[in-house]
Amino acid sequence: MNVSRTVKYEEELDADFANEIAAMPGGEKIWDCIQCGTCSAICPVSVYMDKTPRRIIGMIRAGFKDEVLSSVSPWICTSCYSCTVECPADIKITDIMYSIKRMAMEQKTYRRFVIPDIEDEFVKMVWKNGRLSEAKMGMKVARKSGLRNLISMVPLAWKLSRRNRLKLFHTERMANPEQLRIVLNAMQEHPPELHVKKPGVVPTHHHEAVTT
Amino acid sequence: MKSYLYYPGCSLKGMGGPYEQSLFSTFRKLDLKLTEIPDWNCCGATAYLSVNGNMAIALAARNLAIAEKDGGRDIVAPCSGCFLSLNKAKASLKEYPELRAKVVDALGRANLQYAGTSKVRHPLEVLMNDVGPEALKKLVTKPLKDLRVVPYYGCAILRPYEVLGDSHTPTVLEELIRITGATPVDYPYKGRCCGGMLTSGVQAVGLRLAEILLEAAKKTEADVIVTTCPLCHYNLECYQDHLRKSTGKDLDIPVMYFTQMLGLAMGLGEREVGVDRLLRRPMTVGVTA
Amino acid sequence: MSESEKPRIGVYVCDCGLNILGVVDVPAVIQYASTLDNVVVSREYKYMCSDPGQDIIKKDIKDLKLNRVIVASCTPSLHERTFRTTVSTAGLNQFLFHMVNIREAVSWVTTDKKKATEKAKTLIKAGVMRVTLQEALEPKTEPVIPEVLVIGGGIAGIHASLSVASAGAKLHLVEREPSIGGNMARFDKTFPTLDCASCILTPKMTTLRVHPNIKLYSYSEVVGVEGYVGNFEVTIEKKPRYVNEDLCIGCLKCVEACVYKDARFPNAFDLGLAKRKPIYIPFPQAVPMRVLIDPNDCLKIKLGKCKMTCVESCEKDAIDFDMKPERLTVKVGSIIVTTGFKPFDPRRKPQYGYGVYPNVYTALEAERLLSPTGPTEGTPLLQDGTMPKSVGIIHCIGSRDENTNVYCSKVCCMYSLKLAHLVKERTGAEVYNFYIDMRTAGKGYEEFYKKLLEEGVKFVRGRVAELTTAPLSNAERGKLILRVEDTLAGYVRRIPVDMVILSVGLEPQNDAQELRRMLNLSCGKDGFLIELHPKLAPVSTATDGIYIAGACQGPKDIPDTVAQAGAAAAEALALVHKGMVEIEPYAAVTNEDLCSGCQICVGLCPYYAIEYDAEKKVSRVKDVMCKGCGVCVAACPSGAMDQKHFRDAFVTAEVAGVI
Amino acid sequence: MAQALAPPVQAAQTRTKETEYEPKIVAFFCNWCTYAASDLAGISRMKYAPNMKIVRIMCSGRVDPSFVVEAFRAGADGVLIGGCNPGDCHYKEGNYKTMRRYMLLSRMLQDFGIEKERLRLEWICASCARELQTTVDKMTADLKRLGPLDWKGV
Repeated sequence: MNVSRTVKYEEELDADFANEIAAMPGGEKIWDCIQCGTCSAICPVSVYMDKTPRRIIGMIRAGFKDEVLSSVSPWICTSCYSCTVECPADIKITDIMYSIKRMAMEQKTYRRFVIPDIEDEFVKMVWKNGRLSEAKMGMKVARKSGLRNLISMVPLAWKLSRRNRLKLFHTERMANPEQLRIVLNAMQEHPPELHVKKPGVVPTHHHEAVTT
Repeated sequence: MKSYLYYPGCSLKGMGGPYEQSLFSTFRKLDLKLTEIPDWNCCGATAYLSVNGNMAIALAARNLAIAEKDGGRDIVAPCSGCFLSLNKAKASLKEYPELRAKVVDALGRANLQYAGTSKVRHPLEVLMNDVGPEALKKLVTKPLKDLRVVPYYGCAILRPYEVLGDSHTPTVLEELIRITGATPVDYPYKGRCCGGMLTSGVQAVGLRLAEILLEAAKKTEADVIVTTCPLCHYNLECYQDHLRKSTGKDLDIPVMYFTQMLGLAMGLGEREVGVDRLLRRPMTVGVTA
Repeated sequence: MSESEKPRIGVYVCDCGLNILGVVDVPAVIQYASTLDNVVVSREYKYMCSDPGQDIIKKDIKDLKLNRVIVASCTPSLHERTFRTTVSTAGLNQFLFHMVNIREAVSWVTTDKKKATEKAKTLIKAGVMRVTLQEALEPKTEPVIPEVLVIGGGIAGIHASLSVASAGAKLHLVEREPSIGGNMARFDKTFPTLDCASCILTPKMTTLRVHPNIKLYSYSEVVGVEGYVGNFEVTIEKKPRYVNEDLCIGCLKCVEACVYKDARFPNAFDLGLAKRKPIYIPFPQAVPMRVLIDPNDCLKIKLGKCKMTCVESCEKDAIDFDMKPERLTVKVGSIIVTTGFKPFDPRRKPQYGYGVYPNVYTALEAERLLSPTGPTEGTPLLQDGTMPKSVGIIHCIGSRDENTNVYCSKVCCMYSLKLAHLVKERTGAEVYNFYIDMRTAGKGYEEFYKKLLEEGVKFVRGRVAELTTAPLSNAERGKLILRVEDTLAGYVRRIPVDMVILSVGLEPQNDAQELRRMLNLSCGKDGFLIELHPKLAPVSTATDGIYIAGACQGPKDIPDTVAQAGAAAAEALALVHKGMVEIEPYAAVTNEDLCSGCQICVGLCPYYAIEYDAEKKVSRVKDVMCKGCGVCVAACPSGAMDQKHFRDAFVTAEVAGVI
Repeated sequence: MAQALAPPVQAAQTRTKETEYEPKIVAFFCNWCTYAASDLAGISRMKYAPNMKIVRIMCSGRVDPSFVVEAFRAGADGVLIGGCNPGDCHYKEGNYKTMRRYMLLSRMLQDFGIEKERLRLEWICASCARELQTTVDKMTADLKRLGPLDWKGV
């Protein structure tokens, strides 16, 4: 059988990771965490996360950068802000989840699955039309999440379009999206994330496989 | 006649059509004017924040800046998601001067100024505060007698800004339900997440959340769930068939917008408030025009 | 005398180990000081306050004929007294000394070493300029009234009172409730020894009752305090009991006889969990064992008509429906404040369903449920009268929380363990403790924790996020479900229980602020009273002659409370024993030649210490009554007023110096 | 945010060059509240601008307007008066008298062309170390903006 030894050596941790997160909006109080787990317990989806929010915060403070940036937890987060409201240390956990997602996107370290792709599509669409066309978006999502899913959605799509709630061939767009693009382009001149320092090199995983 | 700026957001132009329809008709009935913000853009939702924080804020801020041009009227944002994004942008620009400087500069390129003066409000709160329970009661001509209603707030109008008071114990929706003559049931999940984007992202998870909410709603033996947000409405209403197949449970229950409920109680016809566009018509709503 | 000669100043700069030296370039400062006018010598030493440090000063005063001394070290509130004694033992008047604060005001608050050094130099320069002008003064001495007032009759007040009284001093104890005993009287057992609270408290209470040196004012409140150390005048208001305390013998016949055949009004002592009649005693071991009537419940007092069976039943006819509040004043030399705490109100944390679900209790309520004299005679029962099969105890309610109180209430971990033990012992229920960190620092405390671990009480490290009644499994039906992350197992858990006990934190009393104002004390951000110095003067306050002990100073368990009460008693006794106090001679003085007799000062003085001499047409300060605030001095239009040790000239010299 | 903002304040301090103009602030602190607050700031190791130098008096009510005028004449760029919160005065009501005097004085000084930012009255309680820190840093920053006060007196 295969057993594997997992160990983290100090030099593999990124001591600055916590400061990077702390420098982003909402992360200011990350050092105040008392690891009480209220966030994980109130979170409606923590039970589906690979690492609970409390553990994410703990790992950030310890410098487990690559583990955190490759975790699916932030992508499962539905931004319901329960953790943020309940946190006794007043830590804006939802915002920290956003920060992690942005860093992961930027450094392409996120786990490849449908949600990041959706977010990406969403941004592209808004960039193009200034607004979102639910039908088109829905189609893209359904396609990404597999043929079976696509088919399973057909009856619903039909019902909704009959009630004129799903405009299959209509594109929701601004009169002149370039007005918006002027603003967005101006923003692009700035680094994508406020105050964030240059992200360090992503360290590699360290599992030693032992076969017995 | 009180008058507001109206920020529809993408959903009310699509899936949330009935919401917009009922919002318009009820506000007309209440003699409240809604002026759509000229050439508004997407609020950025949660997706944009996950990709580029600064741009997401700028995106929302552009709408606020256009609204400010109009001078002083409050913005009504019916979609809870938009309501949150716009308020979040306001808060962030207040809290982070550096970000504010960048955004103000960016907006400047499009000849827009941002001062952070405009107020972003949700119609539920507008109805209860600006019109007020008394005035609303007077206009209820067809009380929805013995209609049992699940009050479902969702997340975004409760958290994190707690505009409706303590997010654990909101009561305004129940109050509105009573005003319409209906009975609010005791519902443990009134502020719990509906699944948000997960119903399309990781459907297994998203549907489970919806299932929990629907099952609890069925237990209360209510006739209908009332929502305040197009995404909640979609997640709760549209996956009932899926859930029946996957769980074998009967979770069928009509879901409607609070504006539809109020409209009906004020004597508007089902078509005027778009009840006919729901997947399941709340049967005991005995009025048809 | 030597002071009148040309000033010869010695400047002594303290390194305070590295506290000052680490930031301020002390050698440079001495070098600079030596160049200042009238400075004869300037020295550095690592601990100026130590004996060798003080000896250096004494020696110089003698050898170099110093007639002025500057010590630049910590804040005057810490060591001004020390060094004043130093110089006076060397034969120099203590008011020819001045202290410059270069620690709290410089080295500890400045990052830039250069700037810190500059600031230190400037402050010393100013000090030298000031001390040059200072003049010899004699401190005022006043007799101390050999009596002590204790406010609050909880365990702290009881212990302090007994200590003071048994040392022979007369003591006045004021308690606002009808009985002394405070919260400790509500407990069944005390941690970690599990000895019965009333068994150790009641004897103290009765001893106090009969003690010849103690006058107990129960059901009374302090409504006014005037005066100063050694000489306070205190106004006490006795609330009407409607039963004459001196006549009543506590036979309780009246209670028996009351027209209300059964008890139907919530009993405050049992926190409303048990009922009483309109005429009642707060609890069986009450001291004084005297009945009282609640005017809001008594028919006679409320409606004016009642058979008054109580009156008939009383042989001593002690009942008096026309009783009114009385005020009386006592004169004491010092005051000990032991007003205790109030438990956090869990309604401020709605997610725990207190007040919504009947089987959710606060820890203090649980204490009553566990008390043999309590509503359930010591066995905690559910509302339906059955025994709980599972009980959840949630720690840190309202504590360690940015939304409520940020501080740790210190006692909750231990009392939660105690409650867990008792609940398991009495009901055999499965008991869960939900904690963030287990804090069991104290003699025998960790051992107690270990004992509970072995008893099979369950511990879950995690803060319960919500209490819900919505089941997701059959086992959860009809239960209170606690949702928590088991942070050790790394899993979110849902734990169904029958009863929940909320370990609420300790907060200042509602009227702590009024009390603070009345006594001229200060409170911290958390609202608890502040001691003069956290380490060196833990029971003293900024107001001389007023001492604090127990939970009014901060969350505290019984051992710490009793220890503090003893300390406060010792402080008070020291005053009594000394018989007199030295008062800073900072009084205002009138230069009668300059006084225009406008009497502006007379109106301004809050202590009526200035009298107008009609025939001489001048205002004169009554030295004894003047507290030395200097308000009149600043107001005097003709510059006739001045303040000893804070003369205009001294202050302006210092001002010129710091610029 | 206070917490998040604190570090930059320190940073600003360490960054200041020798050459930069350093305003002189004379502070009259009452012995019972504001001086106690400054002690607490010390004990809590809170860093603040070294420009403020404390002159300790028993009560803010002792602050004779002439002290303030004297300070400005002698070359102070700012004067800070610190007393107990209204109702908390150790001498019953000294601080109320200070307040009335301050209003008059501040108006008078403005007539002499001394900006109102240069004379501040603050109620800072014994436990208000954080407030003390922010007040001093804010005032120092304001005065740096205003530049030196060159006042020859009345």
